[in-house]
Amino acid sequence: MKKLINDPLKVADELVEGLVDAYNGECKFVGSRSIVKNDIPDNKVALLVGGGSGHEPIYHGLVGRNLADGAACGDIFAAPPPNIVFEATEAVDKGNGVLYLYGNYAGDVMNFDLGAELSEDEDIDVRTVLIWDDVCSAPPTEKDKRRGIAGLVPIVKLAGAASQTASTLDELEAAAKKAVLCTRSVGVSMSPGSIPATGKPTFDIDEDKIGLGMGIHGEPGVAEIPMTTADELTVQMLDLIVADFEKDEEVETLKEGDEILLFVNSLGATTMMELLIALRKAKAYWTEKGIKIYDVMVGPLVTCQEMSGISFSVTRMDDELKGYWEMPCQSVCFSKMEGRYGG
Amino acid sequence: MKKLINDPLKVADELVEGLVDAYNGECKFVGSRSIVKNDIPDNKVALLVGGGSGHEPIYHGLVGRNLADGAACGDIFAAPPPNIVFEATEAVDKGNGVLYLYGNYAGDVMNFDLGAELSEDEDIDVRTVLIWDDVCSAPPTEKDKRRGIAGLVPIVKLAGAASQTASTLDELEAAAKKAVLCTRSVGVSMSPGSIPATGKPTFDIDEDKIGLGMGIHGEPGVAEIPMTTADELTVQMLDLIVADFEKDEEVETLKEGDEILLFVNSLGATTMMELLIALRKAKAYWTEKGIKIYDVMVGPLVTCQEMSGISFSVTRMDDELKGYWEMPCQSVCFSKMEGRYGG
Amino acid sequence: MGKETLSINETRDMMLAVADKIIESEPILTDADRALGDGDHGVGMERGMNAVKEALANQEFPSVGKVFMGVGMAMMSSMGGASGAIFGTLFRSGGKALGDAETFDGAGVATFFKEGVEGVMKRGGAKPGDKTMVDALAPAADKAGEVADLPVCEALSAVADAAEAGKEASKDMIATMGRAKTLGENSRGKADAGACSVAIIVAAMRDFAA
Amino acid sequence: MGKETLSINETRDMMLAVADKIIESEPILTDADRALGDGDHGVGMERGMNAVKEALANQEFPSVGKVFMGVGMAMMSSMGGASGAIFGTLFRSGGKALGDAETFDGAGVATFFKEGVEGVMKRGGAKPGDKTMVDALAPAADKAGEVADLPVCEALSAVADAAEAGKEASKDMIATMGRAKTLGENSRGKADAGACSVAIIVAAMRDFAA
Ligand SMILES: Nc1ncnc2c1ncn2[C@@H]1O[C@H](COP(=O)(O)OP(=O)(O)O)[C@@H](O)[C@H]1O
Ligand SMILES: Nc1ncnc2c1ncn2[C@@H]1O[C@H](COP(=O)(O)OP(=O)(O)O)[C@@H](O)[C@H]1O
Ligand SMILES: [Mg+2]
Ligand SMILES: [Mg+2]
Ligand SMILES: [Mg+2]
Ligand SMILES: [Mg+2]
Repeated sequence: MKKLINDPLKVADELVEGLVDAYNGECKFVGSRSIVKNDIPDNKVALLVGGGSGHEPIYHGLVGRNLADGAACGDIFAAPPPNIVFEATEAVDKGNGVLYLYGNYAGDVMNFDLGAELSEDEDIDVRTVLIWDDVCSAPPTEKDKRRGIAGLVPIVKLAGAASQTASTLDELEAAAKKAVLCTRSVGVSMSPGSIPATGKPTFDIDEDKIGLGMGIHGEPGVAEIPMTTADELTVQMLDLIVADFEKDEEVETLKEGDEILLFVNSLGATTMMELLIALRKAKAYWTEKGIKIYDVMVGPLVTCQEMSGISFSVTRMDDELKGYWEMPCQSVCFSKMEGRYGG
Repeated sequence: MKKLINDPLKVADELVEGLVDAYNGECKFVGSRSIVKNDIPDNKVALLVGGGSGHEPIYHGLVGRNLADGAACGDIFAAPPPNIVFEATEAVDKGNGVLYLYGNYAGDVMNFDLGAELSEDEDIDVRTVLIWDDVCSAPPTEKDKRRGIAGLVPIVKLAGAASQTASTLDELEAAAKKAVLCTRSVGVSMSPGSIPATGKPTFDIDEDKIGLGMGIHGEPGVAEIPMTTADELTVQMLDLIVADFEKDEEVETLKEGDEILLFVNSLGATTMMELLIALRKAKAYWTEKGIKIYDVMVGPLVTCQEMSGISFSVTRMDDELKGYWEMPCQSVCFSKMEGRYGG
Repeated sequence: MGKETLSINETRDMMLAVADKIIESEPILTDADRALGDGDHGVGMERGMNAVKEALANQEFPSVGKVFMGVGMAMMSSMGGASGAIFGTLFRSGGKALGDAETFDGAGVATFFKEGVEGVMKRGGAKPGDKTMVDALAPAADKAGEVADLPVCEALSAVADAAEAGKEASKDMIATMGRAKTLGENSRGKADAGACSVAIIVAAMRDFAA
Repeated sequence: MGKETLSINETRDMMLAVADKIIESEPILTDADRALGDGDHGVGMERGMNAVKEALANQEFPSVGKVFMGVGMAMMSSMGGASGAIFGTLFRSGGKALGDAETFDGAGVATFFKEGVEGVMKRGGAKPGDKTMVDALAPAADKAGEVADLPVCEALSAVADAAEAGKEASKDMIATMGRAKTLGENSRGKADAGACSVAIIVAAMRDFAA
């Protein structure tokens, strides 16, 4: 693996510096390794995201207009330490509290919780909503064991919009929880990414196998299946999402007439060509079920270096979420004009 | 290489179908393999892009709001045949002519020229502006031999905005020519992509070498250099851009106080992490020269399957181009809100 | 005994035989392009010739020229890329020059190749010596001019020899156009893929008329 | 003759010795985590302990507890990830429980490990048997409770043996937490990386006090 880097031990610091440069004055570097918007209005209920680096453009690429106010950035594939969470919290807080919205990984939960304790010591009101969209990581009765994967992009987009109008932390928390509850993802992986510091692959998988339901670092899913066609795999993956809405007693089954936001993500090496071919099948799949695609996102937004793999995320939309969606937004991760495609 | 596809000989058709699905009603599939917007206003001066498939999200991902009106899509890495160019031309023409804006490759020029002949036979007014931003493919005195690489994204963005207000084909042609003249790129590659139909790599390069100035399919550049750091490589690449502005008698030398649009592109496998690290150095480079970064684009927009490599594109901005830039736009390739970062 | 002239339908059947021959030769063309180019010339020509078969089979044409123009159109629109334009132009330009002739004779062979190579050079800008299909096509056209008075079978036989010789001569050239120019001096020693196609096409025409 | 109690500065120097020992053991920890995890535990602990050295060297502390809390804070903020939080919590919780004591004795050892392991289990949710560092830490804490009346040198010696035995026992366990749970039955046979760290830390404490 030829990587264009300088010092393998400094990649996380340097990439966050570069990210701040990409924002060209709209964001600043804060504390040890956080990125925070410059123009957060007084009294805004703040939205903070974060997690390990190396998955660019997430998580820190989700800071932006009508998106997150800041991000606490960890080292490669490692949760940000509590002081970084605290420094980011202090910087985004405008007196009306801070919502932490991040993927459910043990390391992240421990460090964000510690960061929350430090922040509360400074009288900052902090609330946490965990993202656990990966339906293959635990059954619907054990959602607290589920991982956060690509669904965090639409969820943060929706919460970012909600944070523009929310007048209390309670309100923003409720909106974010709704976005989480309505979003489900399934991912697969076909080959590993590598850790810049060691150059070593993050996991092993046979040349002719696909890890169905595998997480974004190679965590196990529901099965290892033989390499197959884009169309067959798409159906298998979407069936798992449909089944989860069915089995989960907290949400209604997906049914004819429902509207969904569809996100097709690449884990890195899987090309846009492949995403679009899979998207084509997904469109046919939902159309056949009478489920309407409200809007579409596609691209390599949640990655793990040069890992190959794809995920589908589905968010069931209602009027509240549609309102959040239609707001324009702008970031290195995801930008859009007002409205939606075909709308 | 595990690729998520169905039939290797149908990837181009299927991916354009998927692209149309991604636009969710905003665009339609036209003729043999074109994508065209549904709502092109009567009398709009139309903008048509196109080229070989396999470089997703370009070229066809540049169709969208305030961007191109349509794209003629070739097979993988092959120019679209004349009938596809003609079908796209007929579909985007609203009675006020069509500007062809595409990368300067022999196959594309031949086929678009043939398509133009077919279109003119049907009394459609067609004009062509070639994109030749790759400064490493020929000296400034032989620009007609230069290739089009990643610079085509900002160029099409600017021309797409210009096409919203242009009242004649002449006007749009002039704006596009200006965008081309102001845009220069340098790319490198470190490892090849593969052709889906054969699974074969598109070129060979030593494990410890970088192809400096290499084109997006592996066409030769100015030198093969040893693998180096992101910072050193960034300086070498930007020096080539600066030198080109200097040597080219058609444009002024880049000087203190100038404002540039900076685009850092990945050819596919090179990660956002690496792009951001290089961007960090690029920002320092331009700042030291007193050249102001007007706005920034970063991401894998001009790719060649899982090829690894990076390119920098620089567009010198003036008031006219700034006006075009600040317009919002929306497509699978590149979206933005009104304005600019830090603006 | 070879044919004096070809009728419209015979011309069509000749091109169907050419198509089969090219399809059969796909591995040869693939290997040639893999050595010097990107390896897709074989599948490209195969796709083009399958389209030719679809466009020609059981079709009636008003003139010999229209048969060739149909071949050109089918190749151009199914192949795409540089070679679709180049080979499409060869057959379209050559066919167009034949006007509404209802037979294909030695003079027709001369006209077809002369206008064909001119169209190709105008379209693609390649000159003889650039190591492209022009290096098989140009000598073929020159020879066709010399043998315009012969029966079509004899004319095509002479032209096929010239194309074959041109293809062989391309081995010694250094590529200056297209992908192979990457290789510079290393492109020497192997024949150009498009020149191989031209030699195979003309040989199949000769075999049909013989 | 081993030490009866440790002063604040001796406690600080003991932790500097621990830091050196962990840095020296980086390859062992890397190998352990490579076998069962993602291979970064060695460099993570090394980074943490370098931060500890920076935080402690030539510093004066008002209490023994503050020394340990400084260690915890340095690890927590430099390491990140699960293990930064876990090891940081061990030293912060253990140190906090020592109040403003100015010497570290057998009772202090007992308090430190008891509160330390409780903090870790509360923070990370791991129980003994999950094949984590808790499997070295919990037996260490139990033993520390039993030997609270002994001089610090003897107490730490007994606790180090217990940590070592706990680490060894972790070899037979199946991972249920963290990355290694991927391996299921295959995680048997190797010791947990974090448990190795605990054993090394306590052994270095013993060696200093001896
Ligand atoms: N400008 C040109 N003029 C004449 N022939 C050309 C030209 N460019 C390419 N060719 C021919 O096309 C052949 C390559 O065809 P093919 O492999 O199908 O297309 P590509 O080069 O796009 O992969 C070359 O071997 C050469 O004979
Ligand atoms: N929830 C937890 N409770 C206790 N110890 C844990 C927990 N999670 C991880 N560990 C410990 O951390 C060690 C791994 O540390 P390290 O490799 O540095 O972190 P990571 O697992 O994030 O790569 C494991 O060997 C285990 O002992
Ligand atoms: Mg070729
Ligand atoms: Mg080709
Ligand atoms: Mg580890
Ligand atoms: Mg780790």
